Amino acid sequence: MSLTAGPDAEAASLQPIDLSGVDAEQAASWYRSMALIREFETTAEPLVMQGRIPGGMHSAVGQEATAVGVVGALAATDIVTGTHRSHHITLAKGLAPDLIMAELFGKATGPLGGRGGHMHLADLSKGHFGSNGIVGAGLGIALGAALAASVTKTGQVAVGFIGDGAANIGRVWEFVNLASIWTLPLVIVCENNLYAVETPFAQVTGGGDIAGRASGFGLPAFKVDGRDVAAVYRIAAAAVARARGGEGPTFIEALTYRHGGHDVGDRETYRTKDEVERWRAESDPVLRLRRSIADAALLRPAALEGIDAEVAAQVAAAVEFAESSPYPDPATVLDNVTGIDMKIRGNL
Amino acid sequence: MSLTAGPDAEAASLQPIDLSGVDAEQAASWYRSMALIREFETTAEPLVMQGRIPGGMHSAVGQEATAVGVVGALAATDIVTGTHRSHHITLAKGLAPDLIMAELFGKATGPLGGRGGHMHLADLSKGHFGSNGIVGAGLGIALGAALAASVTKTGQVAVGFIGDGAANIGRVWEFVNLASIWTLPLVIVCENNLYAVETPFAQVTGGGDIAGRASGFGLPAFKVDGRDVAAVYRIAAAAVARARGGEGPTFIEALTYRHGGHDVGDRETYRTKDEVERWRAESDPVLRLRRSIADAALLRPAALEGIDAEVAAQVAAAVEFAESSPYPDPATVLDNVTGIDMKIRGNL
Amino acid sequence: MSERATLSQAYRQGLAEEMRTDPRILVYGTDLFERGGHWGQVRGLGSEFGRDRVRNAPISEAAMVAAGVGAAMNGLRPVVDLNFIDFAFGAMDEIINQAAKIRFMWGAPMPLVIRGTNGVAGGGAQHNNSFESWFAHTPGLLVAMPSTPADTKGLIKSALRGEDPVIFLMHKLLAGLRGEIGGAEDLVPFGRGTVRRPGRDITVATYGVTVPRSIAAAGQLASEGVEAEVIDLRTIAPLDLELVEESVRRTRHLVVVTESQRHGGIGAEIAAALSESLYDVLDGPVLRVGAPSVPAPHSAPLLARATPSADDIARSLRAATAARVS
Amino acid sequence: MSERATLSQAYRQGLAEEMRTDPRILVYGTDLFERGGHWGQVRGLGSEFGRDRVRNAPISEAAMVAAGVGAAMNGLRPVVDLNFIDFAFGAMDEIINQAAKIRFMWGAPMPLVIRGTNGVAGGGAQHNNSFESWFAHTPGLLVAMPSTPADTKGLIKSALRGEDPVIFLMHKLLAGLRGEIGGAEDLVPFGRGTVRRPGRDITVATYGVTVPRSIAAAGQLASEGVEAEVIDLRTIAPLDLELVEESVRRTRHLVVVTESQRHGGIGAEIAAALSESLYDVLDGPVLRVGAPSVPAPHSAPLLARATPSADDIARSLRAATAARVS
Ligand SMILES: Cc1ncc(C[n+]2csc(CCOP(=O)(O)OP(=O)(O)O)c2C)c(N)n1
Ligand SMILES: Cc1ncc(C[n+]2csc(CCOP(=O)(O)OP(=O)(O)O)c2C)c(N)n1
Ligand SMILES: [Mg+2]
Ligand SMILES: [Mg+2]
Repeated sequence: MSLTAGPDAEAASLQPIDLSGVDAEQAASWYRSMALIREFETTAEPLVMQGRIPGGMHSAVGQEATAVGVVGALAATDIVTGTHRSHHITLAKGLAPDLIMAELFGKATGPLGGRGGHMHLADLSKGHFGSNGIVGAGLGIALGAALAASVTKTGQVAVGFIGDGAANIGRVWEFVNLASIWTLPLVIVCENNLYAVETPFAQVTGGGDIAGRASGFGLPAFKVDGRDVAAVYRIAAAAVARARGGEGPTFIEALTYRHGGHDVGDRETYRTKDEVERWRAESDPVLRLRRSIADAALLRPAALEGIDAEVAAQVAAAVEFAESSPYPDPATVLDNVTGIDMKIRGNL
Repeated sequence: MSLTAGPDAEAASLQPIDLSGVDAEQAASWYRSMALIREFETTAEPLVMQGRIPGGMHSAVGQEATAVGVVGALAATDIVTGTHRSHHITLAKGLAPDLIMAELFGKATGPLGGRGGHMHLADLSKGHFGSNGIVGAGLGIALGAALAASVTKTGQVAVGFIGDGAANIGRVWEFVNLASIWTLPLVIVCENNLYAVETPFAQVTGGGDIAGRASGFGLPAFKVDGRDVAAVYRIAAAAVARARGGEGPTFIEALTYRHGGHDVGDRETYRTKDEVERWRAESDPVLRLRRSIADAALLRPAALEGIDAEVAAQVAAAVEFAESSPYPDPATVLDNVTGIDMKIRGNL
Repeated sequence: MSERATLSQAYRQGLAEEMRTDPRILVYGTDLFERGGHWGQVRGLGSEFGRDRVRNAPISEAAMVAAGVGAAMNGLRPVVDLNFIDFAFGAMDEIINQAAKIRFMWGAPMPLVIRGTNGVAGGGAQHNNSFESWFAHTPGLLVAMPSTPADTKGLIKSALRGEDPVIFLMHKLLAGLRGEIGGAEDLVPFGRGTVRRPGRDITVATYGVTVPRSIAAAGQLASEGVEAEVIDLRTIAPLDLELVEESVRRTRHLVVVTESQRHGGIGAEIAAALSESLYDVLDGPVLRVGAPSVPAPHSAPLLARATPSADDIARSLRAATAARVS
Repeated sequence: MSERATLSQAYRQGLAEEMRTDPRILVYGTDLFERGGHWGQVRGLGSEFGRDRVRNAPISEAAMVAAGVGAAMNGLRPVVDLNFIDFAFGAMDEIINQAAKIRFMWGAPMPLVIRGTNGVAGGGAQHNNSFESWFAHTPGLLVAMPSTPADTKGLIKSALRGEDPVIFLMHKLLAGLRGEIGGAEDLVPFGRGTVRRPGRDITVATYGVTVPRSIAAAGQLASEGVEAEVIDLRTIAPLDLELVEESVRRTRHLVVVTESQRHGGIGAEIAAALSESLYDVLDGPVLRVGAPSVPAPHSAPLLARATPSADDIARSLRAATAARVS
């Protein structure tokens, strides 16, 4: 991570964020969480390129603030679900970087023993009900978690993350409608990063307004600057309070941008370098928070640098842990497909 | 049909419709078409109860005006698709009542030789691309027909009918979105008859505004009194002109009401007799048109009675035709599943 | 066993009994609360358990199943009633990519029941699919296909006490069939078939609506001096091949009967597995009876031709015994 | 045959040639126009044929397939490119209840191609389904599973000249495989398999990614003195059982190999059909090799264990020949 690489030319254009009402502890916690995500992603990507992590990866660099802002508004017992691009949510929800890294490597020490991998991270005990390889599907699981919370009155809130591409998956609107009419404690967060793989949002999304679509389903729908962690936090906190209060779901469209390609190896011919640079320069969410913390003197430079060093060490240790962990025993692949014996013959 | 059964008490409450600009020929054509639908449905229903028509039936009594108004705005080469409740659309599109009746009976003389039946009527040569047993699915076919019309520049317009229940099928919004972004010559007509089987529209439809939902997908969306054939015709004609002019799809929500149960045999415990009677008395679409024609002196009473007699004779002949037609040869069931031989063994 | 009930009533009773003792169970689908579903399969449960646990859903099959998946992960035992399993085509990702895989991927139990009618009756091609074989081929799913009221009750109870996603398939033509049903603790385990009719000469392995048809066919053969043993598999995932093998070791002949399309269905698995495991025992090839590979037509005579009947089964039994015994 | 190409290139060339001569063909899917699809399978077609005939679609699998169905009914020959066939779960009603049944119900041709990758590679459980057997069990669908560039080109051309809905399944691990391809009129018919490797001792019937693995296994056996004949079925609907029978009449032994889950798959149909038709010819039971009934795991060693390898096939060939020849 090059956050501490000295004065840079783009700094001038960086938009400050409003940290009023944010105390040092909160600021530090957000920054640590976002810096950890940035470090994790930038470390893992080359490992995918090198083939040390198999199966590809979708980096969340640029989208740290949505995860940290939203999950920051949740209790530990609340539930999140993600998409194919969910390392940020996973780390924000408190899954340990070394365990996630081991899972990416396909090692036995991953929370799923290597069965899940990058696109199917989960830890139900931590309220992480899965990232999901199928566009839109995670939201359906969050819907169900919210249904259970509502019926059994656990007081939990569920958050389902989707991307802008999911706005064109019909089932997503079924999920939104069901949450709406059943008044479920669900918060839908749409990370609109302007692209679905190579396809610009505006080219395929009739009306061009996802929150607008959502409001047609009878629930409050808002847009927020998804690269401003404080703004995301505030609107998420309001939505979470509403859900917890039994008033039903809220739809939040968070405008954001991914700094890297759709997945590792993407040649990014569909957008200009300029476009990417402008977004970075103006609204890199990690830099914006860091700068605004410094400007507001919430933390001292040394404290910020300390966090940078700590997350760097943490991620380095995670790689170390993952590399040195054993692979699962191949024979175990037959285990735990169902709770009862399926009496299948001829399994290799 | 008891349209000519003399003065009735409800007549006073019947809302007139605006027939300005409608000439006698047009009025007669609408009336004939709507009276035929009414007669067909009221004749077929008891045949289902008696088991002479197998497989159930969803009557369109009360919804005649949507079919006749919309299809009246189409050219013969234009395309329609329907739902499980589509006899009205099928008759309006010019399929002969005797052939449809034979199809309901499962006879070889039906347009599908008895393979389709009540829920799967179609005649591609007449631009009828199928009623459909799956809620929402017909609209998808209309979407595709519109795509073909657009690509090959045939000048055709496609109309997909759906019910209010289909507003909660996610795929419907995929269809609407694709038509919107591809600017296809599609008209979506949602017959909102306030119920999906027993379920009141408002209970399951977040926001309670289907046209409102539609407008979130970037296309013009309108509501119309679906029991006023002239109003339906006018808005459909505008939408069809727009589509044919290459300006893209339009969504029309037509407010209507089914006079009978969801299907033959429905005990209708979910709504009061009063509610049904009020709708009939105020806005029976056939009576409204008949009365308004008479009031405007567009046709003489004898002419209207003549039409009544003709459609009655036509439907009686249709039953006669269906009853006396042969069943298909059972062995033919194996034919024409695919264009090539599938080499399946052991077909009974 | 002393009470008598239809299949629909047996299902309802099994579900109601479990709902009384397990507050985690809820059921939802279109037109359930007042109407009790298309087959009356949950009639009366609305008033007993209230709107929280018996819910009317919009026509949103994907959302229903997805909500079931998430709710199961968060502590409930949802029963998603699709009325017709044909509508599961609209929820296939939720069933196959989510429900069936979550235990494997994430180690979590998935106590989710998806109920619907499967198989052929009137109404035409789109409401009369037979795709039990799809689910049986999918790792992670259990599939129940009861043919009697007792099994219906016993299997739904097992499903509701288990940890796995269950596709619970009932047959439109059996909904009104009456028979004895068991008590509150008479569970029928998944993966255990039963002999419906003992016989020494040939084995029939079947399930669901073709069980009574196979018994009728066996009756025809009895009058010709051939005693067929009819096995009702009851669940097709798991599949009780041991029971079939035990029988075929005695009869040395096997006919596999499915209502669904014969080609490429689960009947082929049974035939292939037994042809292999009992290669030295069988006195003739395993024969299969099933529907031809056509969609369900509307017209009655076409439909009859497209559906395996007792006569079709009897014909196959005769072929299997005649050709080889001599 | 002289030109060489990868499977992806062969597909593209076949499609492009047909698009040049038949203006009714169009292709759409996510990220097709510029990127040319996930496997480059339509790269360059955008600039050649323009945005009307090569379309980027939203992530709306149901709408894509539905539009294909309606467009086919109205005179086009659409190719819906789902990239991964796994996403067909979101369009299953459109495929099964609509596309597959329309000719039967309404008498209309349905020249619709749905292309995607099927089978297992990296990426975990949800992108690596093997469900060709579902489609093969469905009346009304054709299913292509080419293993060579020549067949890929020849089969897509046949698909585009036919009248039927075709599920065109390519394998992620074969996308880059090189081989000779045929010319503009070298069509490969549906329902005709081919012998990839002749042999006198045992027959292997397979398709898709397990064709090269079976050939490798046959190589192992050859060094042990056993000559296996490897048949590539090329399409599994229709299924060329005659070719397999002709071979087994000579070899008297059969192993059926599928990459997909062995249990309840199309391999069972082949085994069941041949166990019946060649009961008197076979010198031993038909054996089957296929994946165990588990979803695809992420971790490499688990994945290897869950996927049939050349070694697994060789082991089965040895078992089939050793046990019975003596
Ligand atoms: C149902 C489905 N269709 C297609 C895909 C392939 N796919 C994976 S990610 C992706 C783009 C998703 O875009 P978006 O929702 O905007 O999320 P982002 O990648 O921008 O985070 C696509 C098309 C999929 N995973 N699931
Ligand atoms: C996908 C699907 N789910 C459920 C059904 C069962 N079903 C048939 S008609 C119907 C109600 C449809 O209501 P609506 O769309 O309002 O049409 P209406 O019957 O009022 O004309 C339902 C639920 C179906 N046919 N298809
Ligand atoms: Mg995006
Ligand atoms: Mg309705």
